[in-house]
Amino acid sequence: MNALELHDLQVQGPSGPIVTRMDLTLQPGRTVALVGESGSGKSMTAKAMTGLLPRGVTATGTLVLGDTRVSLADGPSALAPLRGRRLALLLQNPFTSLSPVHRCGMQIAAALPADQRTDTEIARRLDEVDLPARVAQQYPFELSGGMRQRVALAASLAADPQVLIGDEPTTALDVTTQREVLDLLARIQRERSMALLLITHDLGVARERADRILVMYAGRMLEEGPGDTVFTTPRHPYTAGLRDSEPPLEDRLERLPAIAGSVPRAWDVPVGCVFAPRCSRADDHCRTADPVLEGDPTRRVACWKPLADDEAVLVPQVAAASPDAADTAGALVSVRGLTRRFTADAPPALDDVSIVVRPGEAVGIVGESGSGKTTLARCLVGLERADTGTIEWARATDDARRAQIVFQDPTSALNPSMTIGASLAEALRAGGRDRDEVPALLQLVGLPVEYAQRRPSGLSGGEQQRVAIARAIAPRPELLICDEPVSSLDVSVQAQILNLMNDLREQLDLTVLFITHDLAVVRQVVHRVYVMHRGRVVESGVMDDLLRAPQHDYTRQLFASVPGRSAS
Amino acid sequence: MSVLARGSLGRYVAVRLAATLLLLLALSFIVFGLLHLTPGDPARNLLGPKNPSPEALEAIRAKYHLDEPFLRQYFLWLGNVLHGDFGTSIRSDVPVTTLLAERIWLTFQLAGLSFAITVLVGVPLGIAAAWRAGSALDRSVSVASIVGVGAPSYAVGLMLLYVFGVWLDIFPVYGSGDGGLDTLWHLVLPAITLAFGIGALVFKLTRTAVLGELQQDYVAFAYSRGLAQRQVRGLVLRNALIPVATSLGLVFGFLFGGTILVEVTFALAGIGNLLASSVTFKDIPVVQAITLLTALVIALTALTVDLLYYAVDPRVRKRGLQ
Amino acid sequence: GSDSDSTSTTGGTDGTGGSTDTTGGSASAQEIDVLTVAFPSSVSNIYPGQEAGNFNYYIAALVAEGLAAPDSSGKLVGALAESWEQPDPTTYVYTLRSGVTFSDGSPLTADDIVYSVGLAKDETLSPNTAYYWANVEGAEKTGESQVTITLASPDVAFEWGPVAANAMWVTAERFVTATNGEIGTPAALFTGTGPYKVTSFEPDKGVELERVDTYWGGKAPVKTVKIEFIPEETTRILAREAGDIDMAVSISLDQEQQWADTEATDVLFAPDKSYVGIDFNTAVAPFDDIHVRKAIALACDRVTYVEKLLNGHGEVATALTVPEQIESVVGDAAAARATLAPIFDLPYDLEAAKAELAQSSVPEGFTTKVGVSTSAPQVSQFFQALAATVAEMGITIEVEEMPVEQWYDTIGSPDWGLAYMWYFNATGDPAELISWFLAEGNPASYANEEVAALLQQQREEADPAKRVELIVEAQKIAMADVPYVPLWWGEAATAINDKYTIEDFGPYTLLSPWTVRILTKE
Amino acid sequence: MKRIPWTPIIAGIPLTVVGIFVLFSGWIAPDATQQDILTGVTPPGTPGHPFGTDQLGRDILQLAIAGARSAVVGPIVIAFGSMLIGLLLGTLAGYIGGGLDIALSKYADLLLALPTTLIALVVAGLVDGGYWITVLVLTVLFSPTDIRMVRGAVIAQASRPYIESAKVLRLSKRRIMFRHIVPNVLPIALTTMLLNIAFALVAMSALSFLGFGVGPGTPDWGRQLSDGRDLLGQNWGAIVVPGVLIIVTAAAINLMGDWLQERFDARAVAR
Ligand SMILES: Nc1ncnc2c1ncn2[C@@H]1O[C@H](COP(=O)(O)OP(=O)(O)OP(=O)(O)O)[C@@H](O)[C@H]1O
Ligand SMILES: Nc1ncnc2c1ncn2[C@@H]1O[C@H](COP(=O)(O)OP(=O)(O)OP(=O)(O)O)[C@@H](O)[C@H]1O
Ligand SMILES: [Mg+2]
Ligand SMILES: [Mg+2]
Repeated sequence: MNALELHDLQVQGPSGPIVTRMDLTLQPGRTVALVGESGSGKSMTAKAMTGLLPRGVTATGTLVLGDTRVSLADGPSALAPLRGRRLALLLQNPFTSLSPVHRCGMQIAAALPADQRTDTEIARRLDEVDLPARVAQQYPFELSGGMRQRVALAASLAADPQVLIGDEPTTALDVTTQREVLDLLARIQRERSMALLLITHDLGVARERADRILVMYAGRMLEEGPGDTVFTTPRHPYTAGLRDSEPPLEDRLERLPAIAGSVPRAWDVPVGCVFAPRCSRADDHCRTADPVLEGDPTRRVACWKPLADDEAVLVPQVAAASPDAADTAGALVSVRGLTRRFTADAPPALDDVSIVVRPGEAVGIVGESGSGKTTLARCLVGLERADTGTIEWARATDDARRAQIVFQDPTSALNPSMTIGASLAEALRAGGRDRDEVPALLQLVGLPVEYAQRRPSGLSGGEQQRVAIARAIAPRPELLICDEPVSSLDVSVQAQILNLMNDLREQLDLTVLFITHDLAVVRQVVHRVYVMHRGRVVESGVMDDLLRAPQHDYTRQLFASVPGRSAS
Repeated sequence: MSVLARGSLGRYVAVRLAATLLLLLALSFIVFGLLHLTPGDPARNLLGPKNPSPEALEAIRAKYHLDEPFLRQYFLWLGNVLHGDFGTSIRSDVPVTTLLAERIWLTFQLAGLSFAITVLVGVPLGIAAAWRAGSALDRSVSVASIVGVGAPSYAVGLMLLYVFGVWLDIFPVYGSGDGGLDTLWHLVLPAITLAFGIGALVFKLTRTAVLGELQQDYVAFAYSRGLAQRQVRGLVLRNALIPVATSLGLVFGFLFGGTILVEVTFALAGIGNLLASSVTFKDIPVVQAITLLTALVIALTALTVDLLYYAVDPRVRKRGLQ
Repeated sequence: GSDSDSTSTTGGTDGTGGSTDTTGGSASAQEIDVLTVAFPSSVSNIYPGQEAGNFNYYIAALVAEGLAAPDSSGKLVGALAESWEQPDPTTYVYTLRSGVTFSDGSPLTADDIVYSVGLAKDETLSPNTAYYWANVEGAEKTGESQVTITLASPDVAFEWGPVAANAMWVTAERFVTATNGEIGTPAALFTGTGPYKVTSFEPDKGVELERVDTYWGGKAPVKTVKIEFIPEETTRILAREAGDIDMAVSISLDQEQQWADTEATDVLFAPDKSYVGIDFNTAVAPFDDIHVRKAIALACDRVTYVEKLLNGHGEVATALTVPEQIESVVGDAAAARATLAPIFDLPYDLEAAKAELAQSSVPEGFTTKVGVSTSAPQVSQFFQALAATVAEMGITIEVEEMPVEQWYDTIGSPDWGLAYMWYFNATGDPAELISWFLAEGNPASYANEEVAALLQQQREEADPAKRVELIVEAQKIAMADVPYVPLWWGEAATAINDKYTIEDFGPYTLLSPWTVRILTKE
Repeated sequence: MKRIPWTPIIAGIPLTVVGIFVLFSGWIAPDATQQDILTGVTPPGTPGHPFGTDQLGRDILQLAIAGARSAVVGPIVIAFGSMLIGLLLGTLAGYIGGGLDIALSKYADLLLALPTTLIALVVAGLVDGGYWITVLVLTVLFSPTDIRMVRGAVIAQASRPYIESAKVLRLSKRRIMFRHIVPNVLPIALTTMLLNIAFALVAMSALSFLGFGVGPGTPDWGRQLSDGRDLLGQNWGAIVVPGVLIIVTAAAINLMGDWLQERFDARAVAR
């Protein structure tokens, strides 16, 4: 018997349909992954299933939870009694999903059965998600993203739901934590034979964790199949495209084969196959007739010209070597003995950190959440003052062209009251450039030009992040600092952005300080890396060497936990 | 580390109180100056529209040092104040302290009661309305609040008087009763009158704040975890309280300083009433005392607000109050 | 009240003020437990010697007395003094009434009178009455129950000095010293020989008085008098509507109709001996030009103002002296008005006004301002109406409203060529106002030897009838120069629970122990 | 299929009417100040005077129409002025912080501490009252509320990433404040402003009530209302007409305010 069935879900937004003809089935103890690019309607699907759609967005369809059957048209109230115990939702953005003024412990306890709201229980729950008991007394703003998300996970598990919907639950987490969290999820799933709907853009995660995978695009389901075969032998060209965009850890590709173009808005999708405009195989029939999802229950695809097995194999063009080490001239910026301590009780965020970035170089900083990466970045751009240590710049004048930063959290990184165009124009002017580069800039980051007139609130996460990147590169800074720039993006966008990074480096001989937790990603961009752990730099060196022979055992652990290749 | 250590709460409060004292000093000088600039002569006012005899005028001026030069008058006054003597009312020949004693208390009760009404009605209604945004309740209360802001307080007062004082004959029509509960009873209508406009404002602010919080992700997340309405409300209110609390601080100051109309309408012997007449009479000692008192109350409420901020917002607590 | 109720009929400037029109039916003095009376504004000191204003007079009248007191016709009769004579123009010998006691039971002595004279004369303790006693040398005890007061120069008006309605309230030194020099304050209160004693006084709140059963004049019908201060007129009406008050003094004439329509309420009218008129500062251009003054005077349609702005409650004034001040001398109300009529008589005549202006120094007109107390709405309306009338003559009058205290400053000030006076005569002395308005230092800065001489004469003229002639003569001469334009003599209206009425309610009622006159209707 | 925005329509009608009064009172109510003392007070329904006349025989309705200007223009100026002050000083205090912040909030405290009557009276005494003086005084006295509101909102905005990005772009403090922060605190400022218009309307009529309003003879609702109190018995129109006008206008302004506010991002308001 199924834990959850969703039939013919339609989500209607104020300006048109957001999700169309969606159905899915979850079995107890099983994991279904829902993958798709940003704006494809994953979150809306999740919100619809939990009756948490934002104002002005409505849903129709039927939800069957065990023995209860709910018509989504009846509105949120119908689902209220089911939330928590029957199904829970873990949201995408750990930065906003916890109340800023309540202690984490309290927020976890709230969902616990009244009789269990004890410190020991809370401590146990925190321990379950590998957090120290002290976190119960801390406030979310004191924690780094990863820590917050684990608090959130503990909170959503508090009422022991039968079905858990994770909306990109590990997006903000670094690999080691991600693996831990996913393992944790899997364990809990087993213990409670809980069904898990895992919304993610990380194909590695999907492939590794899911029994079944659903591929969504522009509010439609394009392909459904077993976790192990969907990506090895994709039927839908889009699925294949996604797989190919995914960066490999082993080698550095000349160029990631990203899917061209960008996602159509869910409501102005073309007639015929929604993917046709971006599809290399599309013909007139594809552009006129809308294919329906068909095939045997285990393997369904919505395509007029599905791929045959032989067409589906991946042929990567491996690059000669990693990007040439830059001329070892004077450093663009050199950091010495940087230390920053926020609270007397907690360990320092930065502990005697020294790094050097030379012109033209792409330097990576990898490390788990809370290791001080963001703090370091903030110190570099002057948003944070270090307690001790020095930062020396080659560029004397401290202006917009010295360094720019792309933040981790796209949703609040843009001025809500300014149009995208205005934000970009401003950034351009800050770098002494001309405002009519705005359209070019938008295209550069793979956004339709019309977006110049939009405001951030109308964009999905990924779209917002592209704008943020566009703004950062607008002044053509000597150093571009990217703090987890792709951690909330889906693969095809990620691929585009990584390609973009490399393009930008060549075109503008841009120097990049690339902060991420994703080794595969950093692999594609950088030449050297620094590995940070608990605010210290534990290891550094050329990427290839490091991959071949990691010295520090934390580094080894890091590599081991990259998703996609099972921990064996 | 001592109470007055840098960044400590104790030090903060100490600094604020010191600043308040300076404020009062400045204020006292300004008011004293302004009063001097206004036309009119207290001695003359004492005699009324009669043929004033120079001797009498002289005698009065001498009695209240009105014949001294301006600065000297001010410092005479200041000196006495520092010795706890606020002088004697020119108009009634009564020591200012005794004159103010029970009036302050009355005005304080009035402001307090109407503050209570404002908060106990405005805030819960604001919450309820935001919670059921667009509901009949929301619509009706919003309309009421909209009218409330616009209604001139004396018009409201007289209307209430007519309805509750005369028609229904529930509440007394005028005066402040004879102490204790009776006084509170007498103050109900005035307090409502006073609370009317500002209550509407508080309602709107609360509604806005709560609505804003309800849009936040953490609310959706809380619901998704199956939290009860009550619990979610708990989360939201704590967050919404922060902007609301600041406004409430202002509200009390506003009420305390704005009782004049109501006191006149309801014939209440409060400081508002006294101030209005003393200002025109140029009864300098009284005006000074009331002004400083009002200023003090307002400054203290402002301080309380900041402390409240400190109490409810951990981010502020982390940063520490500057 | 019912429409049949004659008191609610407004209008009728028949000038026969003083006659109280109350509802018919017999009434008698019956025991009234509590009488609640609402005053329209607070007093801050119940001793009138300390603070100006009318309402503390009304309160003091219940508590303390003078040597003499006016009867209902305004004639002075004995109060604490049984009788008095005047051996020579500057000497007054008062023989005290026997068996008078203070409210604490202690007997009244001649020394108390002597002290009280000193008190009334003291500039700091009695700034408000001192001026009246400036001409008094002193008082001495000239017998067990006899006090002699001597003046510096003859002044027949002095008789009105030792009167509670005006400038003397008899108390005893021990009461004042007991409250270390304070008088009339909430703490000190005020002790006299009157029919009531003050039990509590809270400024802006009210006064409570208890009957003194040992009062020499007999037991008053009202046991407890509660006086409440209610500044907002509508609130006062509502308070009456709700039955919270029995009586309201000096009600707003504008709201007279509402009062009359109020449940179980009568409205009593009586002249209040008030004078309202324009003052020109004859030292200030253009008002130094008699033609200008005449022009404005002629533009005043006084009959209409009284009719419309006062709803007929008041009468067109023809002199600075009010009829009630000569009534007792010339016989009756009608005679009094006849005597005063010729003094100032410039009927409304716009053409004549224009003619006057044409001859003046400013034939094209001019711009001036006038300061009006916010407490005198009718005056403000008067000036607005006047402004509208004279506008077509090219004269612009800007009416500025201001707190009453600022208005005081406009009186006789060189900055305000055009001003007005609203004067409440305290006494029945026909020379009360002219001894300010025609004497030296008058607000109009008007000087005229002839007038001055007549003023001096009347001060010494012992025969009342002759004195009135002198006073009328002086005003005739002065008013020919139009330094002032008498507008109207006012009426006061009092609202009262129609269970009760006030025995021959007149101009002097509230200045004498008025609660004694409260009767209950059958 | 767009919904008809009823709110602005409902609020708009009275505001338009008042607007017309303000602009064209000269034509609509030519003899507003025309006295006719012989007529004196007449009740509503008198021929030629739908709402009767006052003591001086002036037509209540025309007087009210002519009174719109001084009743409405002043409050708008007050609210707008104090909002500008609030935006400027509040933003400076909230963003620059430090000594400036302390100085400004002390200044706000000082203003808040001054009893309005005192100031109103003193100024009235000094400069012979005068409408615009009163407006000026009220503007200054209203500003502290705006300053504090804005300051709070600014502090909330200042720590958000988009501001940090702006800092990294090394934009001038001025630009960050007025191009980035101010637009995001504008909703709360505008809400306060609209409420302030209503408050100022009432405040000015209250000053008339205490005798510190426009001079007599000048048409003004507040003035008319307080004069009308005495006429309640003879002509209820005298108090009802200006009273209703004040209430309805204030209400309409607020309604409009709410509607606009909803059109702004509610989130920005709450933060
Ligand atoms: N509050 C909203 N009102 C109306 N439309 C919205 C709203 N939020 C999102 N949308 C639209 O709905 C579509 C689907 O959004 P959704 O958040 O489900 O995408 P997603 O698959 O979750 O993307 P991401 O991977 O970035 O989370 C997007 O095109 C977005 O523009
Ligand atoms: N404003 C702050 N107040 C207190 N502690 C802070 C603050 N900002 C960061 N920290 C602490 O500093 C440490 C490092 O934080 P930082 O954000 O630099 O880590 P990170 O490597 O960026 O983590 P993530 O990969 O999750 O972004 C964390 O333990 C965090 O708790
Ligand atoms: Mg999503
Ligand atoms: Mg980080």
